[in-house]
Amino acid sequence: MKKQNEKNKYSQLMDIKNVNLSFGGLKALIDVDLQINTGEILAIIGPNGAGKSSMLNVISGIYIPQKGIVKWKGQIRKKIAPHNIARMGIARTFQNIALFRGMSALDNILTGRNILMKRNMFLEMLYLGPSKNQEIEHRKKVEEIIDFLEIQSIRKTPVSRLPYGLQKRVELGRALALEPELLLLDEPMAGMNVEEKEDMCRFVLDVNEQFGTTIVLIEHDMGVVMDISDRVAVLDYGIKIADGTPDEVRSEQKVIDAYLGAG
Amino acid sequence: MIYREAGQFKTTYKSDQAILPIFQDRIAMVLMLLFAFIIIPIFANDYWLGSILIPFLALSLAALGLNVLTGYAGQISLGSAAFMAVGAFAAFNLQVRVPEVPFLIAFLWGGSCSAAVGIIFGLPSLRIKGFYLAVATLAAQFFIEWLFTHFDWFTNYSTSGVITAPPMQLFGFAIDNPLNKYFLVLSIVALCAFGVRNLARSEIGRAFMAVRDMDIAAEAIGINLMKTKLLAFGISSFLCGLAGALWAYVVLGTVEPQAFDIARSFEILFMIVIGGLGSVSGAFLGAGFMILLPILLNNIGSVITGAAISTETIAHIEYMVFGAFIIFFLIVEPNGLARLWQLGKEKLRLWPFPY
Amino acid sequence: MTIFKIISRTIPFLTLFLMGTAFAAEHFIPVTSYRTGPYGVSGAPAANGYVDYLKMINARDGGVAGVKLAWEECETAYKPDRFVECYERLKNKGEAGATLFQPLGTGLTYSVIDRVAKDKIPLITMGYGRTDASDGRVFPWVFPLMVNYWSLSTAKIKYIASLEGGLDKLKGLKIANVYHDSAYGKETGPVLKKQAEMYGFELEGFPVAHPGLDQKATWLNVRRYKPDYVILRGWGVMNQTALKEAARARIPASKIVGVTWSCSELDTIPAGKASIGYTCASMINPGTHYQVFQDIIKHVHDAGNGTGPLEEMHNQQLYRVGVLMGIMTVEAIAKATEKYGNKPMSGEQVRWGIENMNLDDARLEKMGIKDFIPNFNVTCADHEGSAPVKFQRWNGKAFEPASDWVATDQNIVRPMIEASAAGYASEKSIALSCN
Amino acid sequence: MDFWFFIEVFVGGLLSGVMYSLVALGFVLIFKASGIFNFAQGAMVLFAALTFVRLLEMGLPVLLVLAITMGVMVLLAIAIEKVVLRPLVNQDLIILFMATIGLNYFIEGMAQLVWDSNVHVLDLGIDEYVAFEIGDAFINKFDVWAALIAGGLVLILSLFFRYTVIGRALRAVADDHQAALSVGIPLRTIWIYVWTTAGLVALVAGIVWGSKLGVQFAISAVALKAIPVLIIGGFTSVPGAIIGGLIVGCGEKLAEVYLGGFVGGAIENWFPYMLALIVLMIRPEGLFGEKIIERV
Repeated sequence: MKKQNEKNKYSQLMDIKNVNLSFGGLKALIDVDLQINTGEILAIIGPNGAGKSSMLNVISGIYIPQKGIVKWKGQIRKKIAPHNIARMGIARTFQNIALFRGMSALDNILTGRNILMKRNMFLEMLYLGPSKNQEIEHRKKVEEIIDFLEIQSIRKTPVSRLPYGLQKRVELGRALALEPELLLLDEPMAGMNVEEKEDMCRFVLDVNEQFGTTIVLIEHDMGVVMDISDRVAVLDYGIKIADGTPDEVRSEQKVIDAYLGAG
Repeated sequence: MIYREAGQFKTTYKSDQAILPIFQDRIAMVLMLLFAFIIIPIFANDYWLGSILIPFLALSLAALGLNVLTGYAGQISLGSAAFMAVGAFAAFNLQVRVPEVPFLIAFLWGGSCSAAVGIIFGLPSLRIKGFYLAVATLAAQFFIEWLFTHFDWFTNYSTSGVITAPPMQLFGFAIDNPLNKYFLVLSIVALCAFGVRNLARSEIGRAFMAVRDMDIAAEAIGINLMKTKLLAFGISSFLCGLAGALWAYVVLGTVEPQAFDIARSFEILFMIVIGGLGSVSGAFLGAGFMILLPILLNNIGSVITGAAISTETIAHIEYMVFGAFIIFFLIVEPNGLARLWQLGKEKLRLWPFPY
Repeated sequence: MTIFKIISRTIPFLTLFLMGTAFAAEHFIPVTSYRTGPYGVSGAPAANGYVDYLKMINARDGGVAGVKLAWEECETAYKPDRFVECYERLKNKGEAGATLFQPLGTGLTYSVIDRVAKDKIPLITMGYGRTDASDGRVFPWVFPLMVNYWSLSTAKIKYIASLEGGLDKLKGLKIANVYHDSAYGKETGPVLKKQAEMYGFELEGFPVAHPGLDQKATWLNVRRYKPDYVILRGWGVMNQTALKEAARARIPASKIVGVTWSCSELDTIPAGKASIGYTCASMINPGTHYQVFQDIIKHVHDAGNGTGPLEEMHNQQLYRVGVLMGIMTVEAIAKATEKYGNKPMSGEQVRWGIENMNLDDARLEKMGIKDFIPNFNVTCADHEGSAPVKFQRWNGKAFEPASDWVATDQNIVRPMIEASAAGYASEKSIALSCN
Repeated sequence: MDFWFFIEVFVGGLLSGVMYSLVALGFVLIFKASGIFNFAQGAMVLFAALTFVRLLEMGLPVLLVLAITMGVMVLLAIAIEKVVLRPLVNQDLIILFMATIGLNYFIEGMAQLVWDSNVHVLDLGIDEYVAFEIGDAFINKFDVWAALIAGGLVLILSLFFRYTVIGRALRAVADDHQAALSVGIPLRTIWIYVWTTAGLVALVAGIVWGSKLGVQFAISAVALKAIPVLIIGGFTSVPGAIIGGLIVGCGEKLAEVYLGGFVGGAIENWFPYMLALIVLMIRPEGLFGEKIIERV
């Protein structure tokens, strides 16, 4: 998993040029430019309805902008089927937890490995040879993630029984299982108490360091954002009003207005 | 004390990934198989084998099939009986047209045809969800029933539209009495159950459950919804088709399209829900419930008919009791008998020191 | 929880049933019926008639030849699998095993044809069942007594001819065959076609989708066809709906001829005045003025242990058909005892009884059913006996005879049966034989 | 002739379509308010009709009978809420659906146990065999009556939903359970109301179908005719049930008469479902159903 740093030979993982996105009449994004540099932690902030989630969906490729281009590793990205996004190396977590409620924490994370597995129906039915081996070998990988996220104790518990914070952690684990180059976190700390947030921050930073994963996150908690992110982009009513290091952004007048305006 | 995993440390992931990680469960399974394969054949009479156990197993297989689709992959189907019909008639026709074909091949052929049909009628599932999807399968149900009643070719032009299964030969060994019929069905069903169980705990199974639980997230981690759903339809219909072939060949020996009517489809759906969605044992428990209870009630009925109560009254009371039982079980344990069994085990695990 | 009370009360019986009971010296008669489900309406009166007759025989004659009749009822819900279960459960009961089965359903019959041959238990299927089983050389254990589907069909055409004034008058007639779209409904197709060719009338089939709750489309089609006569081959709720829709399509009921299973008050009464003048074929003569019914009233209902309400006897054709079933069962046993002595009869012995039944007028007189059914007799080769058919007309209150006993046309039917049976024989490699 | 014949088929289709709508309405009510697909609706139709006709046979005046039967249906609704729904409150919908299956068996058994399983004639005093003649087409009077009844029922229901407190409450629940609760509408009473309404609709359907087929077990099968109607109309729309019914009725009759011949007829059982399927492929939530929105 460490090897990833070498894989990322592009300084810019993603380059988004004056993207426009609108639903019917409603303009969600207006002429937004955004670069995602390899290995950084980029936070996208902004008041409610600023178009943060839309931006995330543009990045992940679920939404195709009406105007503008999205470059992934230097090439212009065409329309892709949702299930191929992950194969491109982009993983994500969801704002309101989207775990597989019927399964244990372990299985949730294992499912994340599915795209890395070979499908052979008959061998799987007999649980033989390659199929069996791949199960075991991927289980090893998953255990690494479990150790990394410190959730050994809840391996076998059905996720629906887990507390909120842990569910978020499992979901992160599932995303990590994909070994992504780009990890999108949609409000990873929403509704967490202080120490849960601290844990989560730690994990985000560790992921970034240990696996060299590039991370884009949406977050409301300014404190968190300013602490962990290398770069912050601020959206307001679909327009990018600021982009820079936390300190630069903090001092940006537009940003202050936007936030004061918002509440 | 008897049922404890304490002290059984899994030293390898291999052992932890085993089909039955807990020692006692393995023992129980072995005992159950022994019971099914040895004890029952020794003690059960032809009545029990022929008219209770064999139908029970055949329908369990159908329920297992539906459970793959509905329980694991979360796609509701009301066409299981139709897929059974396809299996039965396909197997029959193959043997009629090409008599040399051994019946096991015919069974597989039946299953495969059923799988193909299932995939076709599964296509709408890519766009339609939930109860709305049930309609697609209902369409299959009525259309296929109509097809087989209506076009004599399928019944090989038998005047009455009833097909009679040709005798079964396995390596020149005739399968004609309840006992070896029982062995045949039991082996097939056990094999399928084993296959489904493995499938459920490996990559495909997880893909199914992911689609069932949260299809958006499943897509986000790279699971192809279309392929997965269609695969589920295929496997499920295959098992249903196989069950249909068994029903025609082994259970009744003769079958008419009406034997696979909408009522049967519902019956199978009820089995898995009462037994437990998304569990192999659930299919068996549910089938047991749906098949044995009415017969049991009828036996009880026929015994107390002698008393003042009229046969007709009894017949209606049977209906009511049956319905009441379903509701009762749902209230006691909404997740089905299988879950009830699990809870029992958890209790047992703590026993005798619950705290 | 009364349910549990019932259960607990019956556990001992149940264990008995599982262990297998000790039997008294009785003729054991399994009564398989369907009282629930969409067809329960028809199943219940038939079963009641059957059981009432058996009760009457026990009460009046103390059983057959001094040996009491014992029976057990089993609910089939008109489903083959349930019937097979009943069959397997009951076939070995009684000191000598089951005497004979009457499945009361065609699909049900098929599901046990191989089994009865193995278990040596005769199967009586009156007015339904497997048609080509009339060939006793191939189906020694199956008895489609009196009339099978095909024979009945020939009688129907004869009846229509008689209305028109002779078989030659059939030429150029248009006959619509409105049938239940199922195995049962389609069965008379071939024989009707053959007759159409023979007599030169025009024939058109109109299937009705099961269960036939709404048949507007079908009858509009029939109306467009402008038939001179309509053959109604329905079952269950389809019949009365058909009669109503026919009336709406301005097709007079007098032009509609039904089959045995479209020939009950259940079909005519709900259709109200739409069914007045409707005629249908039946194995029996209408009315309850025959001795046998008086006896049932006297010995069963007056004694207060009638199975169903007494009115059924008068306003349920199917009750009377049920009595007919009882009559055949008992007569078969009686005949068998003549040969094998006064002890519980086994299936094998009863089979001989059926094959040697000789229902001549004297015998019918003695049984108190003179003219209730025609006289006919079965032979080893002919398991049907091809009894003539009575056509009944619904006058708005009751069925009344619409014809004399109309003979069936075996010249048409018999060859078809033998051909079909021969096919089965070769398929199952059965040697034709008459022991 | 053939033009008029077409008219007759067409109108006949519309009219029998309305008959299906009558049954479909019962499903819609319950699904709209609680998201439950009530499998027992057919049984409820049977039970209501049997109760009605048997009381009538006892020689009671019609209105009294009607009142009593309504009362019975209310009691049934209350019983169902107490015994079945309450213990299963906030379970998955699939579980509640299953409960209604159990309910179905129970009611079917009960209906025939309390009353009986014979066929009962139910005469509404409408002569079934009088028809208005338009050109060469017969439009049956009875069917027109049935249509009028159904139409009236829909009108009443929509008014009920729009203008009465209970009606608004039901709508509120339909839109959002939490919201409904927060404005102080107890879910339980709501359920009782819903099931009562469904019960009364079942009664009307039972009376109309009963007088058409005679009251007997088989009328519980009309439920199957209602399902494609629901699909096309959408599970949650009262007018949808009617439109759906018309489409299904028309479609199947025209198909049977004009296409049936080519494939050997009796296609009425599956054709509506194929029709529904086509509709679904175009609009997965049915013509009038609420759009299924999925947020990422």
